[in-house]
Amino acid sequence: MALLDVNDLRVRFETHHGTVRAVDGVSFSLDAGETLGLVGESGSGKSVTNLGIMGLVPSPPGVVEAGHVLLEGRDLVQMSDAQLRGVRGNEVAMIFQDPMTSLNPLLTVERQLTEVLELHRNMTRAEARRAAAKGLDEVGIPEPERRLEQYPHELSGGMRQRVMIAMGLLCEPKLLLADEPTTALDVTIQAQILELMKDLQERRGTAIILVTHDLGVVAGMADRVHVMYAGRLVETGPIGSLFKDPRHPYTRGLLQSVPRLTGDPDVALDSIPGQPPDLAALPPGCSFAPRCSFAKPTCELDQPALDRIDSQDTRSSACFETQNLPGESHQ
Amino acid sequence: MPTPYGARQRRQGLAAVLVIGLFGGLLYLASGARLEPADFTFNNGTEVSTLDPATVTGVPEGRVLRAIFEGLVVKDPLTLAPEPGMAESWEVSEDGLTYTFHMREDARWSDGHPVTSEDFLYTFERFLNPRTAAYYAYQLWYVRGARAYTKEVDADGAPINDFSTVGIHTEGPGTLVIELEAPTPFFVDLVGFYPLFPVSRRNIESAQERWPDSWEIRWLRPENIVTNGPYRVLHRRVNDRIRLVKNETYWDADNVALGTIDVLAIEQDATMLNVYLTGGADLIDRVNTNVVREMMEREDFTPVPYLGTYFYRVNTTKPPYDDVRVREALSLTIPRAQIAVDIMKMGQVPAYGLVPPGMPGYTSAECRKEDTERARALMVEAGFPGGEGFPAIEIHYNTSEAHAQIAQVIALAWQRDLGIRAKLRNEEWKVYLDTQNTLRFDVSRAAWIGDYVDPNTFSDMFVTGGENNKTGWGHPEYDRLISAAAATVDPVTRLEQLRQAEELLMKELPILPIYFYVTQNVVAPRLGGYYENIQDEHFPKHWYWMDDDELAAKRATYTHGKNLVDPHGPAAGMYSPAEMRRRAQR
Amino acid sequence: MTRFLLRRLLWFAITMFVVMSVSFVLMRSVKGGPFDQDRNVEPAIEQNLKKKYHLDWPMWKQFLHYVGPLNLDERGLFGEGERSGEKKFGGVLAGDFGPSFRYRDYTVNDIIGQSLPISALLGIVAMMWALALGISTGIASALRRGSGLDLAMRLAATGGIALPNFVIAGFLIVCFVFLIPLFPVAGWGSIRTMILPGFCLGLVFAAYISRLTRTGMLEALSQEHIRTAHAKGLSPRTVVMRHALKGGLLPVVSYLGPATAGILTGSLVIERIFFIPGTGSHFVNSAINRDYTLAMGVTILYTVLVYSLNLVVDLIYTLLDPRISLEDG
Amino acid sequence: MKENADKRWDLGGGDMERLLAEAKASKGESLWNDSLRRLKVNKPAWWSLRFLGLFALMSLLAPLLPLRSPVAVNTASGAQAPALVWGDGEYMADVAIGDGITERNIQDSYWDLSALDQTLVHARVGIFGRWQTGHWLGTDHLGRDLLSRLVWGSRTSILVALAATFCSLLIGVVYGAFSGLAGGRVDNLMMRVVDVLYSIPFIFVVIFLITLIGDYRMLLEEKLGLDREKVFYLVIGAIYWLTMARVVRGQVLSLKNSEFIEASRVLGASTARILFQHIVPNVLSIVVVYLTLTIPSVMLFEAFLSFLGLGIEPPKVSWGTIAVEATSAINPLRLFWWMVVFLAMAMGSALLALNILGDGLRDALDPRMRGKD
Repeated sequence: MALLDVNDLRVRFETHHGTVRAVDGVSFSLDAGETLGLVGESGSGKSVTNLGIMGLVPSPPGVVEAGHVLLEGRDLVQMSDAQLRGVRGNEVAMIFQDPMTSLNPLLTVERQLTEVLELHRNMTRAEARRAAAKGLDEVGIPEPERRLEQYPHELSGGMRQRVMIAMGLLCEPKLLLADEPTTALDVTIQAQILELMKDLQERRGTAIILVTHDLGVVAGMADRVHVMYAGRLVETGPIGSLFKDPRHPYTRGLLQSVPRLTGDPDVALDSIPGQPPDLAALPPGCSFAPRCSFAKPTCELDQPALDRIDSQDTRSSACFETQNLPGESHQ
Repeated sequence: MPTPYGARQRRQGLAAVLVIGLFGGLLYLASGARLEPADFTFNNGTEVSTLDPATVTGVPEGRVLRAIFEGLVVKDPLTLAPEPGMAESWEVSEDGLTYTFHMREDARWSDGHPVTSEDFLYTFERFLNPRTAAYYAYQLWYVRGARAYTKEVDADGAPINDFSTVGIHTEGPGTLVIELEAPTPFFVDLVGFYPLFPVSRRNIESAQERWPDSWEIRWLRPENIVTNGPYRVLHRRVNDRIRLVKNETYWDADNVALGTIDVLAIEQDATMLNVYLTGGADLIDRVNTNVVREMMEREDFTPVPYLGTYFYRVNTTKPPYDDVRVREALSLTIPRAQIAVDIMKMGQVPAYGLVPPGMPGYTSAECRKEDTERARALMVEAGFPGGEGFPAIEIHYNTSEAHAQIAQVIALAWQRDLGIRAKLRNEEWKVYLDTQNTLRFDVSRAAWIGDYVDPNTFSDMFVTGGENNKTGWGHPEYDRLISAAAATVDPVTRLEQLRQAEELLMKELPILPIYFYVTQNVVAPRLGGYYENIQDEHFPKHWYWMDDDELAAKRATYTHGKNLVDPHGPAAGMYSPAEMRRRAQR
Repeated sequence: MTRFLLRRLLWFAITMFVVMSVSFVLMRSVKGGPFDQDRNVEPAIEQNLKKKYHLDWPMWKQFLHYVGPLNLDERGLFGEGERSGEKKFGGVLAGDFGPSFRYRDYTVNDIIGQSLPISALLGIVAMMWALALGISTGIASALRRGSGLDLAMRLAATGGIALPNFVIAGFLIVCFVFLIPLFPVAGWGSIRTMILPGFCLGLVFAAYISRLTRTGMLEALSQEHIRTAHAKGLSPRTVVMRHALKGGLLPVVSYLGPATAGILTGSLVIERIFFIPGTGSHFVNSAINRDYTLAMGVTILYTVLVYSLNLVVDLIYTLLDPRISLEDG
Repeated sequence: MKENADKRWDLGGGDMERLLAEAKASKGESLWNDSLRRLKVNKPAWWSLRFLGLFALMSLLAPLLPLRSPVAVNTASGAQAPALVWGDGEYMADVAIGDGITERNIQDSYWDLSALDQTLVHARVGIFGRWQTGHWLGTDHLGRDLLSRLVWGSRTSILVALAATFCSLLIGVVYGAFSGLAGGRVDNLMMRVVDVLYSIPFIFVVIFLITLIGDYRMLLEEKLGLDREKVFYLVIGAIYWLTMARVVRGQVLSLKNSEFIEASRVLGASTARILFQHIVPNVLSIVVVYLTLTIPSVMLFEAFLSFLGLGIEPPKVSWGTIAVEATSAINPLRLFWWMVVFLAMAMGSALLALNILGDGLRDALDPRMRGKD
């Protein structure tokens, strides 16, 4: 049994502009110790997917419409709030994008770390403090005892994200949801943090869902990649083959717009033309069709399903034209 | 969840202890020495300005001073006739100029020392001394040389004259002799007036030695002040209460019934009524006109005429009010009956003269009663037919709901009857006084309360240039009549002169009389020894609580058929030791 | 820290000087004097009175004399000082606010000393009411934003500011004194006498605190770290109490300084209606009575209160919000 | 949640300036529309707005309504309880000398009426003739009709509140904005001045100004046409601007250092442009909210001054003066409930509506709330 089974997850937001289908029937599964990269533009629904898994979709205006999120067979969507709280921070932890705002500025690092342990591990304050110091040490924070006394604003950005990671891992969760964990950091710090996450994952065997728009990050971390567009998965597959041979026009666009050290600096990067679609008024057909250079008139009529496209059952793509795309990308 | 008792908890604990401590400390400070309920509580309407008889300013101080001091004479609580006080007896010389007072031998200060004529000499010297700056110093100016002693000062404010130039001296500790400038028939009443109550020389001089910086305040502290009246001061708090206790060294202590009296300083009408109705006070000094209809039904509210007049001053220096026809037209259209009956509602009497009724031997001279036709005719004569061309008239008054109501009714009447535009202008008290003094008004609300039962206390106000004239009006004939009356010994002639003066005043109308006052006290029915009187003066010395029998007997005498109310006070009554003995013998 | 305090002190001194001189001039420029009465006294006597209290001096001299510590008065403020040359009136700088003109048996120091503890106690009772009522309704409103409960809470809170407190006090007196005799109608002393006036006085502040709490809590609850807290599996109660409340109450804390000064000094109406001998009534009465010294005394008291309370609030603020440091305040 | 607004990943190839301009345009244009829309969604606030509009209209058109004269006294009848008497044909009978309704009578029924009000009164006579309402809400102690006094009182109160608020707005915004923009020493000094003014007890200022006005009342009335009430409003406004100045200054200060201002400065926008494009709209929102808070507090302050006897001059009537009269109506001897209850209802509902509207406006205008809820 997979660690996590997400089945037809649908989340909509009721706004004044109308109903926004932020996540529209997403299904995937994840094994223990595996790292899944969830990539896509802003607004493609990847973060909401994460929140949906945790049951943290803000409500109102958010509504989890349908679907199941099975964690080791238990459906998180059906759980009571109390049961869900037992899972959150304990079996599933989450790391957010901006360590600046995701830590409570008014509480010491200690308090923010120990409360998880007090809650889920029934530790006393003193025990929790020792465990927290150990946790900080593990994520490579020097002088953990002193750091515990400090407030978030007294730490650097990288340090704060380490604290976040330490916080997430304190209860040794089975699954870590990382929502753009490195976006807000300097490039050098990014690398350190990613290194740290990889290291910890290897040691503890935690599964990770890594949400990012940075393909470079995914390339370094993930085992598999799911590409999201307009609330749907448009292509999935193992990292190597997907990067090598994207089978969805959108994935291709993404990959082509990434600057490369090996590229010719004088050649302009290809960007995907147009804007991400208005989620409140999606076209009836393929959501990407208006921006797609391969689009056929039929694309505007029907929505392509996410279909298996290889024999090993490792890759799938939601495109009518998958087979007609030119082969191996420019790599 | 078990957590070790950490530093944080200790800090919180400390904070809690601090907060509780602060709260408790404040509670202690605020409640001060918690007082037992007094035997009797009356409301004084405001905080007294001082307890120093020499520098008092008004009625509220008088109420307290009459409880703690006693002058040479006291007054009968019902008739207000002078009776022996600190002076056991007195003689007046044939010419009415020399008064000799014989001191009571058993009179004692609350510190046990005897009250002597020396104390009174000291008191009067201090009272007249310009350095003391007594408001009421002029009340003793009937005494030979007193006026000059107060008025003639050097650059430093010290008197130029020696006090020996003043006609007051002692003949031994038991006799005080006072010589007057002119015969003053009400002089004996005057020495019972509260500014002339004695102060203890010992008290003041020891304070001067002990607290040279602040003796003027120190000697008045409850713990320091020495008094000679039926009560002494136990406790004071600004804007709260003065607690009086029976003074056992008082010569007539045997006839004093109530052990403790509280004097409250409630200013808000609604509050004092509420306090009275819930038993927190047994006597309050006024009633809001809005509840008068209800109060008039009750046995505890029986207003009687009071020596005061409510009137409007007219600025006679300002045209068109310099025209007596205009002033008369205004007077003729004031709806006095409506004001007295519908607004004041306590039995106030519409006033057509300056001097209130109740002065023995004196009949007030009156102006014309309301007559709209005549008023309109006068306006035509004055050149303002139907109010045409008449400038808008401003009715000036100090801020108060009752004054505003009266002014509105008069303004409407003037508009309706004379066709002139009338506006209201209220001013805060001190500004109002300034406006009056500087004659920057058209018509201004005023009132005068008599200091003593004689028309003169009203009439001498309007002599040319008088301090309290404030109308710009003056008439040589009026001045002549007033000064002639002051020099006349024969009471009948004198009163006739005053009446002629009033007649002139009511012809000239620099003032427009509106109504005569009544007392407004609400008194617990069980209170005995208390009488409503024309000066609204009351004497705690005589107060006692009736027992049920006496209360029933009192109620049986009622002729007014008002509703009986909670009588307050103990059912068994509270009587003076002397009365208790008399009752025991019976 | 020291630098911060020193700078505060300097500003305080400057403010105090300006406030004092402006009030001094303003008050004495208003018409009418402390000794004016409806019956005028003899000009000679009035002259004596003015002389005694130095009201015949030019204003600058009066001011210098008032501020001290120069003793400009050979005789001393309290008359008849020829006997000795000792110091009579210290002036404000020596902590002596002089004698009151209206309550002539008291010095201003006496009056403030008597009434301030009462006002402080009343203020504390009112503040406790206000905080309890305001914070609880504010939080409830914020958590149930837009619901009927929110509306009801806001209705109740607004009731506190929608009606003049003398009207509310009248209602409460009829209800809780006459219809249901629970409390005494007026007076000061026992705890029972403090409930109604404290409640009336606190109501306005409760309404403001409720509003501030609601806004603050909404702001705090919209912070991202609240999502982190939820993601940790904390119960909504813990999230609110531990993570949102502290930040949500920061606006309330900064309001407490002016509010406390206001509650101590703004109790005039309540003091009149409930007959409480507090400081509040002196703020207005001293001006109306032209009691120059008392008016100056309460003005100085108010300025000191405002300044020190703001200082305390700033200090508390730094304790609550570690991001704020005094040096850049 | 946050994904809608920020971080477009094709910015690298896009035209930064074009985008900024676009964002700016959409922001400037939709600020009010957007807010209005959100206000409409907030049902209580929207209803409050309508209620207040109706209320304002009613008090503006008070002379047109067939009400009894608010000053006509009937001392003989005294306080009467509310009675459902439809009305009578006695309009202005209390003051009419002869038959017919003359110019004079119209004036005497009220006080100095403005030209507009006189027209309205004439119109009223045209429509309703001599008919006037019964004492639907009872009368006060002088027998004056309470309904009429409440309506006319709302006029004064609303006028006081609006005038004072406007005055505070004018001074406060200019002062605060200048202080905030100037920054540095100037800002520091200007705020210290505010501190000092805060510490001067308002009552001295009020008494001082009122006596000053008293001295020059003739001059003011004849030369400038300012009666005491108008000056009084200005006085209150002059007291209330302090808080406004602080609020505005704080907002300006935080805006000045915000990223989008910096961005447009980088893009070469002129100071004036920054001021009117960015700062003014953003400050306005907080000012509008503060206004809805100021109006109730001015009304209460007016009542407080009336309590002290420093307020509106009779026979003119305001809610404050009615409230003060009502205090003596609450007594255990006889409860003149109507004098308090209707006032409380009128005042309570109006101020409540203002508060709800204020809250609604704050929510609607708060830029951080955009794109949410």
